Amino acid sequence: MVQAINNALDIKLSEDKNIVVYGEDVGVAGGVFRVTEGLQKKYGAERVFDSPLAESAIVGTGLGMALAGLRPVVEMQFDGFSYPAFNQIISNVSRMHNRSRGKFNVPMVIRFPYGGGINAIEHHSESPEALYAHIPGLKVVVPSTPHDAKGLLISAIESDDPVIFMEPKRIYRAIKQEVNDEKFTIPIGKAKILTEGTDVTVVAFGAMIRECQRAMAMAEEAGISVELIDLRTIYPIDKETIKNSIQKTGRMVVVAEANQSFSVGSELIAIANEEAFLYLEAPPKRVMGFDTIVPLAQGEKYYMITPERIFYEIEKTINY
Amino acid sequence: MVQAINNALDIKLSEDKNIVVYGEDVGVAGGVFRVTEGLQKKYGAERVFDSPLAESAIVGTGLGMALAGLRPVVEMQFDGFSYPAFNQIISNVSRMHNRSRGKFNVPMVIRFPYGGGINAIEHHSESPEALYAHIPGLKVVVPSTPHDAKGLLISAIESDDPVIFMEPKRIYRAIKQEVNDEKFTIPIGKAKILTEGTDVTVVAFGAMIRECQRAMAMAEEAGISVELIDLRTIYPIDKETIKNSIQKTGRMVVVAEANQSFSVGSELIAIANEEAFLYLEAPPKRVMGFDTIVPLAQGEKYYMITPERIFYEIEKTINY
Amino acid sequence: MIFDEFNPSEDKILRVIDNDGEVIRPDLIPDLTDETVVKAYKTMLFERVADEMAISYQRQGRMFTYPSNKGHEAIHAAAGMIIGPDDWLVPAFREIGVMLAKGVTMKEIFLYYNGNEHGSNFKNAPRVLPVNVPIGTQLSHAVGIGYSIKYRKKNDIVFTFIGDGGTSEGDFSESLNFAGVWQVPVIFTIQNNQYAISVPVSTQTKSVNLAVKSIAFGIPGIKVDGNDFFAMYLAYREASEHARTGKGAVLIEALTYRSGAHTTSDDPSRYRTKEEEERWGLSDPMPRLKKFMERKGIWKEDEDSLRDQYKNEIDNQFLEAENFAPYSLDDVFGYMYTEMPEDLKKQKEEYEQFLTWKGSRR
Amino acid sequence: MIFDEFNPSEDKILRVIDNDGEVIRPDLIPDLTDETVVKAYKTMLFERVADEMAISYQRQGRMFTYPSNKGHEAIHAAAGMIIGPDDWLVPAFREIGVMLAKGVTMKEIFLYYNGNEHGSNFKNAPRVLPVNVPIGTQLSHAVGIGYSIKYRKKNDIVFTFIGDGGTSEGDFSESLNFAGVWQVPVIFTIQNNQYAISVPVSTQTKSVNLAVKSIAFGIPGIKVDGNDFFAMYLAYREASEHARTGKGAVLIEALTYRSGAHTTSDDPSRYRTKEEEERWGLSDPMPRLKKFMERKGIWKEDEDSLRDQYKNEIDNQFLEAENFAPYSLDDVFGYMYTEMPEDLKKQKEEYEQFLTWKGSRR
Ligand SMILES: Cc1ncc(C[n+]2csc(CCOP(=O)(O)OP(=O)(O)O)c2C)c(N)n1
Ligand SMILES: Cc1ncc(C[n+]2csc(CCOP(=O)(O)OP(=O)(O)O)c2C)c(N)n1
Ligand SMILES: [Mg+2]
Ligand SMILES: [Mg+2]
Repeated sequence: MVQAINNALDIKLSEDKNIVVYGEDVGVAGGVFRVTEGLQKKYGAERVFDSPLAESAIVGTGLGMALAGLRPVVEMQFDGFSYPAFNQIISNVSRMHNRSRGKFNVPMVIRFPYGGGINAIEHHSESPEALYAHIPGLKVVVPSTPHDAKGLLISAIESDDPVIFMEPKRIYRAIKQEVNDEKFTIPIGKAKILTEGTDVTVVAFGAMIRECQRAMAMAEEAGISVELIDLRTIYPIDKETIKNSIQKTGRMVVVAEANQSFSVGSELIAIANEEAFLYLEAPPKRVMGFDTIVPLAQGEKYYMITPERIFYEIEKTINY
Repeated sequence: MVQAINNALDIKLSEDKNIVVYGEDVGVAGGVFRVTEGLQKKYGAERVFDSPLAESAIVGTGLGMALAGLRPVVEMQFDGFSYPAFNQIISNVSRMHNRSRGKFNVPMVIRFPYGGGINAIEHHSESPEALYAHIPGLKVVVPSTPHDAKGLLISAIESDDPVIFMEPKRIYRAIKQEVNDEKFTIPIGKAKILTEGTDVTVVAFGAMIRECQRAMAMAEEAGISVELIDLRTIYPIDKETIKNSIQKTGRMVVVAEANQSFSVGSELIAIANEEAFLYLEAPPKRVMGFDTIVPLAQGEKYYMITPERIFYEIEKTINY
Repeated sequence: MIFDEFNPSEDKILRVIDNDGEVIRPDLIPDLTDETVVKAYKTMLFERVADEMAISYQRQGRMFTYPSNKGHEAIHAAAGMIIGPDDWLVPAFREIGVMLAKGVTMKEIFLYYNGNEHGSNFKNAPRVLPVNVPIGTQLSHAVGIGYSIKYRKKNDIVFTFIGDGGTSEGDFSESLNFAGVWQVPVIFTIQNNQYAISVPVSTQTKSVNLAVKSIAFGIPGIKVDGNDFFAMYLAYREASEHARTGKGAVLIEALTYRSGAHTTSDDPSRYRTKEEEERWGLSDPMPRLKKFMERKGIWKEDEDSLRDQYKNEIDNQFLEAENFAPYSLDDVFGYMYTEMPEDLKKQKEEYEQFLTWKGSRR
Repeated sequence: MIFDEFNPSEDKILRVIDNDGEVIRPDLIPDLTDETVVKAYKTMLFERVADEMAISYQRQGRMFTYPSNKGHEAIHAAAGMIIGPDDWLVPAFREIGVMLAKGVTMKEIFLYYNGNEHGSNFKNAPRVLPVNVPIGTQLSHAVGIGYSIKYRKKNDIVFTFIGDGGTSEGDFSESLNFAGVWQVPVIFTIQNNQYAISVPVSTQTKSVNLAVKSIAFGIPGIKVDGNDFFAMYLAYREASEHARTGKGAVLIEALTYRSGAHTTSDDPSRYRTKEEEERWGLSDPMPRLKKFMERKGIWKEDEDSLRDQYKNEIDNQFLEAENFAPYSLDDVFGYMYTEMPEDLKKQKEEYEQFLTWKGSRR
């Protein structure tokens, strides 16, 4: 996935002089996960560069650039370090278009690796998608495969609205996939049905897709037909796809790493009720992170969601 | 309500030397809403004081004080200006107890006025309860009456865990109520059934309670029996009370000002499903703010939730 | 460079005329034509009249909360004379004079304080950002714009403003630090009007002054008498030369006084004395420049009739704002994204349905 | 006061011995007994050995990512000698030596980097905060603690640390500014080790040095050779006197070099040269102090056997950390609040139920 993201940046940098890429360690070193490797060499230090260590200013300057016609792609080094920029994001980035009555667009991407499962210390395992999805004016995108990462990132960079682009760091290098070298895009705002099924709808995104697929293998053995939906975009959320699926299966299980309360899982249950109430045969279920801080490495075995746990909850939902 | 909050601070300041109260304009001027009026005079500028204009440091220093045995009550001047402190809140305030394995407590209150309806400019009408409720390690409290504001604030100050205390500025002076001058507390984590009813459960909090009560008058006329629940605490949310009520009425309408997606309303619908699925006779409904930025004064007539709109949705839920 | 002579470390202040309009540094008086000076005074007068009228509209209940600009006119007039048509303005919220200079209209300003976002869509001022309310956050926008200018090898510059209180915010330091490292053409002005609402600058910081904070970011800084039009003009002229020639950012502390209340909702008598207000009143930028012109015999206008003329003009602008198209539901939903997502369309439709409802069961 | 002589505006640096351990400012050499100096060296040696072992445990796959402290020992030893039992330590994450001086154990440090929060509950060091990861946010905690000390009229002080990169964060400036205004007993140390991961300090700021940033906050600042134990000791002694006697905060920039990688996950060869590393190697604080002692003839120990002794001790600590009680579900849920909310109890119960499940349908 790292390579696919790098390739997406490469394609856009070569195509559009207005694109600049910066953040902490993204220039000379090519990023702590090597996502921007080689890009400074190729495009020069005016277009791909290291900034001082200050997330609020990274995002705030990015907004300024966007207002002046550039298309910045900024990196927050980790999920937990997007928070110093939270005020800029919620107070300005998401609002400038509306505040100026459309006089200014904000074509800007804020990318960061997210999620747990890499034995990291505190603040390096966060899944803040609900925080950003709750903010009106943003788009929030999470890819689950190298292919999607590339297509969605290109769409994000081409979007005239600000996009929060969350990269599942756990599968940065774990999933091998041949990705077409050419330019292609994947639309923001559309979920993808990965597998069709009839008994239960499983909605997930990012690194959890892989875990869901493993759980599906178990479910299949148990004779349960799962429809697996990769949300791809958290906001604007694709209610249509979710609705159609639940109307077909009557059941939903949401799988996500984030703290479960006041989360994307909560929203999906609300959507299930609003869009498919009469079809529901069992309460939609969240298989999500506890409402605790993501534990340090030793505790992740409890916190991180396993295929077993997903299967267990699928089964419970089926047997409701 | 302003007076009741002032009184709560007064009582605690006089009772406990470890309490300090500070923030922007809270000292000499007594707060932009006069909530802290007279307290600096009474308790001195070491205990009630103006800080420099920097929310992150206000909260961060408060955390430091709490770790060293004080019990700070800090003010963010408005909802929208709590965001510069977001990183301190999510990364440290909410985590220090867990991070230190209970070695350090964080007895600290972060208060701010919230909500719309006062014809304010941008950033002065925000309802960020979902953002804070999603953060593990915090308690989030919202009073709806002067009496509750006093009792809940005293509990918040006495809590050994950090509390986000959101004050409905729209009714700071709108609701008149005699409040007992003595010290009393109201437990955090317990909702209150304001009116018992049988047809539909309405869950709300803060300034929306008054609007719900007005809607209830209409509902009564229409022969609908509403059970009105004041959440009082957003987290830890009182699932028991909600569950019991929905199991009785079979219907729920959530009323809140915040942007509706990924919100407290979403969570309440999830709770309704998890706790009372088989009792639900209609899809639980959110009557909440649009997923837009709260408009400037002229647009608030659309954005702010009226009793009519609440009644309209209650009726629709009843007729489902 | 003037920045070298007036070293903020030594707490020097750049001042050209005194409170009586007498020239105290003849070597520094900018060579402006008499007409230009008179014109500067008139723009200041216009701003002051506009400010008085805004307050009065607010008092009449025809406008919402408004933050007075009274006392800041010299800063604004000077900046307004230096800022070019292709330069950018990134305001805080107390720079009406500079906004007007860039082509923003009083109608737009009134519309904004009347509670309508259309007041921030400055039709004749493409390079002016909307008023920025979250203190300090605007400065990094200015730096980003500065970067884009540098990136494109243009020689436009960016003017941005902040208050004394705002210097305490982390965003202030981050932005100036970025500006130093990136060497971008941004002129930062601190309007040090002594107060952040009720909090005096002595509670904001223990640095000897605010200009000296520039040292922390490796950019030039200067403390200027912000009530002295000539001093401000000189500072801006030099700053602009510096920035326009690729030498990077500068920080100007303009020492002034917020003569009015923080906003129309504020009551300064709660936290400051009449004596203090009177003392600062002596250096009010307007009588000061007027006295200068009178000494020089170049002031020949009738201020009262000018005032009347401005009042008229401003009132027309206000009426236009008052008669602006009524706020519509589209105004709530229509500008959230460049294209409205399905979800918002649906929320809007549902609300429209509600609007057609007559209360069936009643 | 030493802070006056070494004015950071003039980019002076406090240095007492040179790289060869020769005294270059005899007037400034602190009057420490020979034993004390030897002891200081030994604590530095202990820290270095611990660091080497940590890296080797990590390489063996017995520990997770670890940030090396190599090169920072003189700063830590000096701070460790001045910090008193009732003083507070608010660390960033590269101050192991100071933590040890305050009573934190290597076992706890290993436990933390082994991925267990119990490693942050320092049993013998009540006034040491856990390692702070979000850069810069720890400084305001130190200021708040300083306020509480002042409020209670105690004369304890607070030591807090940040890196060169961290000075760019808004929290850095906000905190130092508050410290200036509140005049609290806090010693801020910037460990300027030249890099923030891969980013050199020249990309962080254009200020002439980092100590000079103190001017922006009205507190004394000094740039010190952080590889010179005596210079650091002197700076801390004066800073501590200053803070302890109610004169408020000070800022110390300790110039050093991160001799190792940023963490065990980092590869510095991607962004810096061998030559640079070798050049800085010449001022490594340990041979430097050793040479001083040898010149003076006060070094009589056998370093190899000391190393062995320390290795043994450290390995025992590591084994204790490795054999710490296995991480339990209670460790996930049990410390979120002072009392566990119902909701968390239920989440825990449900998970426990899942753990008992054997996969019924399979
Ligand atoms: C982040 C943030 N915190 C608080 C406020 C509320 N507020 C509005 S103006 C103001 C004082 C600003 O003082 P100063 O920077 O000196 O500017 P002035 O009003 O004097 O022009 C405050 C605290 C805000 N707008 N933004
Ligand atoms: C707010 C925040 N942003 C980014 C990071 C990731 N990060 C960890 S250490 C580091 C560099 C810190 O450099 P410096 O302050 O010089 O300290 P050093 O590591 O050199 O001791 C970065 C960027 C972080 N921990 N916190
Ligand atoms: Mg001010
Ligand atoms: Mg460093």
